[in-house]
Amino acid sequence: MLNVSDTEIKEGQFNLLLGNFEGPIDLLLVLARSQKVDLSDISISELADQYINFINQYRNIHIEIAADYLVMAAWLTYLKSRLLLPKEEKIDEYTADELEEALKYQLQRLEAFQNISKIIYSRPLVNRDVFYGGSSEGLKVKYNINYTSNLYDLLKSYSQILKSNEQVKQLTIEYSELYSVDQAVKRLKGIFGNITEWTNFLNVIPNLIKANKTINKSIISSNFVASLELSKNGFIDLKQDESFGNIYIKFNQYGQ
Amino acid sequence: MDNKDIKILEAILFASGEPLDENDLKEKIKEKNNISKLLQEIKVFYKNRGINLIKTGNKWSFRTAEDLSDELTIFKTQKRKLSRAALETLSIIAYQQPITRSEIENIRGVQMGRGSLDHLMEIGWIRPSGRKSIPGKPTLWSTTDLFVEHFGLNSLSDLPNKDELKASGFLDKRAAIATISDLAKNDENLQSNDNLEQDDENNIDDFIQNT
Amino acid sequence: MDNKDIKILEAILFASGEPLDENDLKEKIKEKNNISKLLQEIKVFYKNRGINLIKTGNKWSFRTAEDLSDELTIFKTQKRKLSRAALETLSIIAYQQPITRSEIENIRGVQMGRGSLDHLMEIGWIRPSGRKSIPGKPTLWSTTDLFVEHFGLNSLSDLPNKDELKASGFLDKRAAIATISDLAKNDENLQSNDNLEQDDENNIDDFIQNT
Repeated sequence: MLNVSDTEIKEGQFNLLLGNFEGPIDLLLVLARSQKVDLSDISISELADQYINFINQYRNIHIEIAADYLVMAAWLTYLKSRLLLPKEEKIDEYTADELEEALKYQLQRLEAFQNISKIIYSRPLVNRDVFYGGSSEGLKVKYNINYTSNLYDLLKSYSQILKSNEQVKQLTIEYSELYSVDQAVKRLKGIFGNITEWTNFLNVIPNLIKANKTINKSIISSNFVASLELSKNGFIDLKQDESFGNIYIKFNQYGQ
Repeated sequence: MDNKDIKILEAILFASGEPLDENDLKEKIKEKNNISKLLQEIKVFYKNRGINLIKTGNKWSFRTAEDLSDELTIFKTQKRKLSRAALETLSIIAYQQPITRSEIENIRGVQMGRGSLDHLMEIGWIRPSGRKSIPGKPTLWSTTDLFVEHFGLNSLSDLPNKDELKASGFLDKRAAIATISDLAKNDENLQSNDNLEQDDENNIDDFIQNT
Repeated sequence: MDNKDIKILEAILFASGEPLDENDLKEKIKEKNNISKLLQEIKVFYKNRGINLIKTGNKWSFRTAEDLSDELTIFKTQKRKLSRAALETLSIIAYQQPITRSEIENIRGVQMGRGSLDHLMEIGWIRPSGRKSIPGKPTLWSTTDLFVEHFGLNSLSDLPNKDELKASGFLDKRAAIATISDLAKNDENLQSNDNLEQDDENNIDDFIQNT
């Protein structure tokens, strides 16, 4: 039904394409089928490449990709690297083989249910394929009133009440003490001269006002965004030696 | 019986529920010249059954056998939906029971039409359940077992809470147009909150409805 | 055919136009103990006709024959098609019931599209059926009698390919790639390790508990 061919990708409809999938696993399944082997025999490593290529190409055209697709890409990269490693000691609670197996199971199970849903929907459905009929003419009929309001109606009704009670009557936007990116850019530009050696990013941001975690978070995140912005413009260099490790920052003297 | 034309004629006469012109029936089958012969065959086949094929004028229809009409009364249910006002009242009672009338009015932001509660009580879905110990001792209202049964719940605690309503899509703001018509409905509702019952003008399509 | 009971059953089933409970049918005939046998006889009699007698759950009804679907499109009242998401969700619920929303999401590997569950419930094919006794007590979802009737099933055990799915282990509620979401969660934890603890401001606004 869904056919991801190269031509489709090269032509402009590509940016609508991700909308055709019901999530990352669904996309993976379609890609897996293109390997044209039994799902239990697919090459997960090849599949990982296919998926990551697809996402990368997609990203070139259409920037916003739902987070779950990206998480999957990251996970597949991780799985692939684990699969490439010689079978050594358990690094994690799962072995690479177990993860591969789990992914295959997930794909097969989803495929099974997708097939089932087609089978079910092709059954003779009332008012589509088969019909009730008849006429009570000629027989004595007595009517009893039956209230057909069902649970759906009840919940819908209650939800309406909840919604209308939540409707904001008047919107006041409060003054925010959050630290803005603009502020951070200005501030970082002001202290460039002092950062000639690699310095821990956390040491160049203003003292955290410990009383309010939200404001602290905003200071850290706006400074981080600001440093990305500045490094993109060539003012500073950033580095991180390992995942989740410390971030270091340095003034780039050759920058503008 | 292998005659597809006969099957088609039977099905169409059955599903339509009203007398159909022989010429119209002809259009539906392959051996168009056979139409009279085929209808005659069907008529004979059903002669002694509980359903007979009858010709009146140039029209054909299935109807129940005449000799049964005297002794047979069938009960049909007339389907009716609760009015929006009654449904809102019921849902508030279901979620917030036991609750007084004025508390319900408070939540709905509108005075309760006369007989709203009586009507729900008549159907058997709510019952008075004691009085609130505040001045005036107003009656408290709760739902009944019949309510739980009618709405297909195992128990009251099956009612989804707010987060679950949200997760299941009930609290979604859908298309802007839907929202606008919802608002319009609100207005309508304010104007006619005394109108308890409303006939089957629900929007759920026939696919769902006709069964 | 001289059996009056059969005539009565045929007439009632024909005239009612909707599925009738076997117990209610019993009330109308003389030889009440024969009811199953009689219905079976009628079923056989109509087996190859344009109208068939069908049993779904404990209810009987006349319906047009399945193989005439193409000839009867004039009667078609189903206006909207179900989305693929809704259809997949429905099948998962049908085969795995009772099942929670997050278990469904786990199988589909995606957060529930908005409107899926409420849409299926609006049609009347699924219903909440109790809560799972795990933390959070999430709602369990099951299919309804209307689902069984609409899809022409004798009962839920009649679902196609059920044994096959079971044998393949696909009916186990195994969180296959819980590992993926576990990883994602780990990442979150690592990122927020730098002594910025998250505020435990959970949005639980559980209406039922408040009342």
